[in-house]
Amino acid sequence: MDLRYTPDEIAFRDDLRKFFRSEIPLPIRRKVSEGRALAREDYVTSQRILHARGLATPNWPVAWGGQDWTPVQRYIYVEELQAAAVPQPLGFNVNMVGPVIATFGSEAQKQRFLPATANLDIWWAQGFSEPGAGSDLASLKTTAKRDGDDFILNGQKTWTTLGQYADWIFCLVRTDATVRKQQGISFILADMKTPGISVRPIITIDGGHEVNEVFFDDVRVPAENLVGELNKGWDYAKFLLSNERIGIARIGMTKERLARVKRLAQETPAGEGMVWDDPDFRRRLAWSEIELKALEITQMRVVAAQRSKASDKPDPSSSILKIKGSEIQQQSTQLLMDVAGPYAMPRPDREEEGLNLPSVGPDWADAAAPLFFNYRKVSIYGGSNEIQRNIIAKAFLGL
Amino acid sequence: MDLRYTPDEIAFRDDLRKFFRSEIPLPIRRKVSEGRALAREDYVTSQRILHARGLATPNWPVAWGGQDWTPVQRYIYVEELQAAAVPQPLGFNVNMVGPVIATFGSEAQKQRFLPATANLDIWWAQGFSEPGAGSDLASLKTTAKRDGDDFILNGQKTWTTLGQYADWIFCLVRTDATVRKQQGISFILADMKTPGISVRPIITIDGGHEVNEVFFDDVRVPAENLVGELNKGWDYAKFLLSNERIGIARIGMTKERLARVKRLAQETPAGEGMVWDDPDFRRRLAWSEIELKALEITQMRVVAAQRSKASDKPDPSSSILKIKGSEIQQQSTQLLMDVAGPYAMPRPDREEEGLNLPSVGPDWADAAAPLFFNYRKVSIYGGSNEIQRNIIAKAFLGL
Amino acid sequence: MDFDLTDEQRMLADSIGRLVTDSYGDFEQRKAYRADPRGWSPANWSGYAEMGLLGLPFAEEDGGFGGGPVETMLVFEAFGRGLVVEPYLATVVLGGGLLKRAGTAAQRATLIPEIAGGGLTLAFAHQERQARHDLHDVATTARPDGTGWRLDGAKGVVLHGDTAGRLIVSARTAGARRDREGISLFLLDPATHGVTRRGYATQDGLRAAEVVLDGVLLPADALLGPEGGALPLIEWVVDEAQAAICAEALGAMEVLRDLTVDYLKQRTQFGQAIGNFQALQHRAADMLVATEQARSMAMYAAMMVQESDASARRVALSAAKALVARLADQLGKDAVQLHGGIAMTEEYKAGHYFKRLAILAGLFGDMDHHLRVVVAAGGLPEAA
Amino acid sequence: MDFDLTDEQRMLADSIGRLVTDSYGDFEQRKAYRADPRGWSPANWSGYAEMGLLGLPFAEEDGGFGGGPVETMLVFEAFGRGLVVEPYLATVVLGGGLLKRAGTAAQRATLIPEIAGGGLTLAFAHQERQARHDLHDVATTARPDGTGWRLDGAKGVVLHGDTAGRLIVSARTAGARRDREGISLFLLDPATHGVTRRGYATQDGLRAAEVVLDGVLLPADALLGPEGGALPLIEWVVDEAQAAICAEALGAMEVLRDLTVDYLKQRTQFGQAIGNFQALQHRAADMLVATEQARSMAMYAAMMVQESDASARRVALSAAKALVARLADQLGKDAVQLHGGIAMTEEYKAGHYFKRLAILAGLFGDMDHHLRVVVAAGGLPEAA
Repeated sequence: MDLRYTPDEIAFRDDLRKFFRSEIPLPIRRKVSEGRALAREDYVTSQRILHARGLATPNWPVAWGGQDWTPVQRYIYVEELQAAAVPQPLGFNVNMVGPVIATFGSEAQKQRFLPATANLDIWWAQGFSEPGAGSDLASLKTTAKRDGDDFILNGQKTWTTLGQYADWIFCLVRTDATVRKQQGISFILADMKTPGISVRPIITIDGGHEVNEVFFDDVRVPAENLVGELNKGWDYAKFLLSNERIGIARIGMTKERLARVKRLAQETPAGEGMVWDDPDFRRRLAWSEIELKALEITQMRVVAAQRSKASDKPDPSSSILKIKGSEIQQQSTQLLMDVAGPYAMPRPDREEEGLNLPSVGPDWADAAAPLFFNYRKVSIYGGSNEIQRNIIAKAFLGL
Repeated sequence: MDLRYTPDEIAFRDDLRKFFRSEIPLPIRRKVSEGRALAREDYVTSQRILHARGLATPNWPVAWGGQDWTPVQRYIYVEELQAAAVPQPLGFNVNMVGPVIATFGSEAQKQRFLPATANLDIWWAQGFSEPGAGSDLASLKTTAKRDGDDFILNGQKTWTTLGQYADWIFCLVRTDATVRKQQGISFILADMKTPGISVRPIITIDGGHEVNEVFFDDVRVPAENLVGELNKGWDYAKFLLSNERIGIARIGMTKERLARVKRLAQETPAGEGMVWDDPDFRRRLAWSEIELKALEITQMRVVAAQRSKASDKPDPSSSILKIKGSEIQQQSTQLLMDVAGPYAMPRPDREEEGLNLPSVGPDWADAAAPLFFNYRKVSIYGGSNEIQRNIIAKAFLGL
Repeated sequence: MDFDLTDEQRMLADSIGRLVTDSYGDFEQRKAYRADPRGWSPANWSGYAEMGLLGLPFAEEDGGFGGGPVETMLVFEAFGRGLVVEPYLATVVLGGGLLKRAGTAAQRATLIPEIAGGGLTLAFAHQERQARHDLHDVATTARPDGTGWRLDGAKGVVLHGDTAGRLIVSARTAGARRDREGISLFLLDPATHGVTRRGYATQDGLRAAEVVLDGVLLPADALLGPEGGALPLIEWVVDEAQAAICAEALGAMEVLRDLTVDYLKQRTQFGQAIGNFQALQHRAADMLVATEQARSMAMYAAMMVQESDASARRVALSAAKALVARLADQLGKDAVQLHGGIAMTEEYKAGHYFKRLAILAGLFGDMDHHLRVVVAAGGLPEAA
Repeated sequence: MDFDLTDEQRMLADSIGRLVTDSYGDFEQRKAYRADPRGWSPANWSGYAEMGLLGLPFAEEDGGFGGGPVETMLVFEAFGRGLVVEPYLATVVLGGGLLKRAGTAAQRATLIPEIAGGGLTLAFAHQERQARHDLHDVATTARPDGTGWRLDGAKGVVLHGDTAGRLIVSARTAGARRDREGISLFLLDPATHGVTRRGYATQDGLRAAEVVLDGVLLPADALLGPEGGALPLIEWVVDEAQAAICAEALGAMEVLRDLTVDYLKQRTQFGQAIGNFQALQHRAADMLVATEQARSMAMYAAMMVQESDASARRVALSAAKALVARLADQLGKDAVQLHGGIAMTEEYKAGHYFKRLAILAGLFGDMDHHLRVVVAAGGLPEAA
């Protein structure tokens, strides 16, 4: 038992660390670090630089651009990516639809979609959630009816993250309403330019446009866009959602944020000294660091268990990583807002004011409250923390 | 709206304060303050002193020794009693069986029992809880079968507080098993000396003997000991349990304890200075004080609402007082244990060691951990805090 | 001991409640008010004037209605329920509180009727960037200049400072930056040469401004109150603002609790109302406990703000603020969590209550700050 | 990066697990061990010796087995599961840890085989009443006396000090009460004239003693380790004890969690198993999360206690202890609450786990103390 990396792992880490920090443009990484929204081009630029080095889709099959890494290497990759504030390669592409197509898609689908997906030539959106379904995903109502060589889609998806940038969308749709709800679902791909698809932005409480509603109104999709077998979509969705346990807790990102919070606290005046001199603030920061350290080791144990192939039986680790990871992420945004203090309040409308004005407070402070507001989502999405506790209680404690 | 007492209320308070502190023996009050178990004689002595001044049963009908006080006066009485660390008059006598007999009992029962109950000539135990019933009190199984002029009782009661001292016990028993569980229950009195009643102590984790199991094995009780009507016992129990909202949160007692914790922290060395110099300790103590202040005002609002007779509709205040009151009581025992520090550990067996040895640590410290352990009960008994949250959610929020 | 409202107070509460329901009952109305260049509604402001709210805490001889902290509590609880955006705290509580206590008879006679009539709003420009929550930390200077004063410095996050008709500015006429002595107040017209204001929206949908004072020349009679001795007054008025904030947070918490409970009843998942799930029921129950504790603390704040012993008053108000901030923070977060995604949207009300509560919790000092005040004092003041 | 046990470690864990199950599987056994005048079981102690546990951390050349912190972690997790009452922490971790590092070859050659064989137990008499959690706060004095030493002072809550065959006592040979320099260690036989011990049970069912040293005369070779320079060694050994405590708490937490989950399945109320109630399910889920976090911190403690940078080591161990204390405290309280009354009884196991956790949480410094260490250091040490 040893916390330390092997010399090979250290070399691997140092290579990545250097690459991320030297090759991904600093303005993009600064936005990530400050928790500001990225432009479409920021994602594309970053992912293409990664992809050119084989670093965009390491978890894919080697034949399609993946890397034959050990679990520890994958772990190091995610941690270093986050610690360097590099935008994660678009999850919808590399962790979701890519692996599904690579595993269950036809050869034609692989040829057509995988290279473009890896390079972010195609931007994918995820069409899973629906209004009224929420945590009960399988109760979805969007239908796909076979009509000759096509399916005709009708319904509505929601919480479609970055759907405003999407070229294509992968959807769960109901293709058989007569069977148990999980058994009548298929996994289908649609070009966002298809007539009948419309996107309506959802503005969130932080003022950002990150999610959307997507409406399907008699949308005609070729039957060849069905992935895998008809009515097997729920299995593919489960495959996809269980695909990437590492990174769910965003430990590298939170570490980076806590280090930044510490730095800003040391620079932000408060009365006689700096915010950092406030023992209550430091106590809360210390708790976050300590809890994060415990979670990091919990995550490393999951990684180690994957390596030792003892991981076939279900274990509660995803739920634990999700619950604690989201809690600590939220604490980190709270701490940042506390450092900003009164200057967490201004929310200047740059459009109205004129974009050339300097920031009202410290140049990072206006992003603090929006980030805090925005991060309430992390304990809601991807299976709320209440759902995670249900899973632990039922699946692992047998209650 | 005014936090202050009227001059009359101040005079009333000062009278009580002086009486409690001058008339109730200091050794008894010190035991209460330190959270140590009282001997039977301590309760009897204290209650008889109170009763001689009409202060043991103020909430009884005036004809039977009660006081015609305003709700504010009753509130002051309870607060001052607790603040002076006077043992509460035995609740089973004065808040439970006494008011039930006074309200629902026969004239003969009143004559026979009320004066002796007020003066603690009869010590009552409560026979409600049963093993297996817990928070679902109405599922009780002890039976009383009519046999000529008697009832024959069979079954078991548990958590019978101070039952080892009891002369009589008032019981809820099942007299009709064919109807809905609440409708077949009767309220009956039994002399503890009746053949077939046996008492087994339950030693609790603090090492104390506070509760008991009471077994009924063909216990023959005269039918005249039935209180009120047959099968109406559940109504009397509800009357009894709702009888005394004031005091449920034990605010006066917790105030007294927090003041004591503060004093001890100022006297207990810790490194360079005293425990009191530790800002983390003081922060936790301050939170308890602040939460207690809020709860005190919540309780005063309940008192005020009683006075203004606007209290006929059910309100969630008992549940709120129970939840927050128990939480703050538990915090206060935690703080006391923290002051004791390493000297919370010793638990000398005085019997084995010889009773004349001085205490191992500071003379109050050996009581700190037992009190902390013992007080886990306050969020369990009298309807656990989970039950209280159910009540709030269902009865008041309509969930 | 008396926790009843007088009949007049009850009528006042009813009237304000109706007024706020009329003007803020439909959440779209609030969006429209915010879209006004001022960031608030002049029509609502006139309504407040007509009801007498704008003159409420001023003495009758000055043209007010002689209301006290209980009346202010009732106003703010209602304002919290509506998430009212008008500059009442800035104008009536902060600006008005300073003016009524420090103003000369002439100043009061000129300005209070104007405020009460709705024609004049105020803002209190005190906060400085380095000071954070320390009210005595003032670097802005006021130096004698001829027969008058010359002010230099910068003030930040001045609530409703962008639209105020007059600013009350704190500046140091003596002493060093963190001295308790030497702070004075000045009443000035923001159109005065050398005053620059930059207004902006705040995260909770209200407005504030940065104010720069660059060689601002003021006449001698711009001084408001005693030269160099303004701090106790500032502390008192900020305590009154804290009491108001506690009441406003209470109102917002109650609405957010009720929104959440309603949502739990209506929203179905896994074939049933999610309000059937016990874990959610218990958190809703905790929201009720929290609002009752917050109500008690808002009442405590209203009663203790009248306490004559300033240090006892300050500790009590800090205790109230610390607990209300903690309760508001937890309730706001729980409300969003129990709603799920819908509360994350700008369209729906709940998120706005959450944001307002988050900002109120930190206004004039966050929970940590106020708890430290209580700790430093060794605990709560003893009851009288 | 490696989180696997070696085959030897796995075998060790299995053997200890079996041993503890055999000797502590029936809770009545523990009561019997406690009833022994020693407060623990000599038979169990022999069993530990036979399995090699008593020589585990000592070097092979000294007669031990060369085990490290991971082996100690495995022992203590098992001991935590059984609520073992024998003086292993006092003898092997504390006493043994000091002896193996500070002992002369002669001291080691005499004593370690005796310890490993089960014939000798030790206790570390260090804590003083005024010191609370500060390891450098030592008032007991050791003054040169002829060719030897004279010790005066009082030591408190000496774990298993009542039955120890030898005491290791800290005393000041130079400096003032709170100096870091000037602390020395002495090895002594408790039968020495001037040593008074008063043994007693502790709240968690183990034993400790007050030790008074009144003009205790010791030969020169009673000095253990460098004169005046013992503090770094004491800190190191106490850190090792903290790592052991973290593992013991983990074991106790896991059993208490499982007891609680079983109880939720068996206990019926309102016509169903109470484990069907979602609010209770969620708290049980939180207990699982807590034990996993505690396991991670116990491993962190075991790995960081080997860290060569003493200040990084101390901060890491304080971090581990602070979190484990917090988790143990919450889990213990929740377990009692979810059980209800039954967990309040002396007869049933759960309450004893709760009490042991409460005591472990405060041993060698409580949560506040250790968090302050982390805060003072500015946070956790960076990973290598």
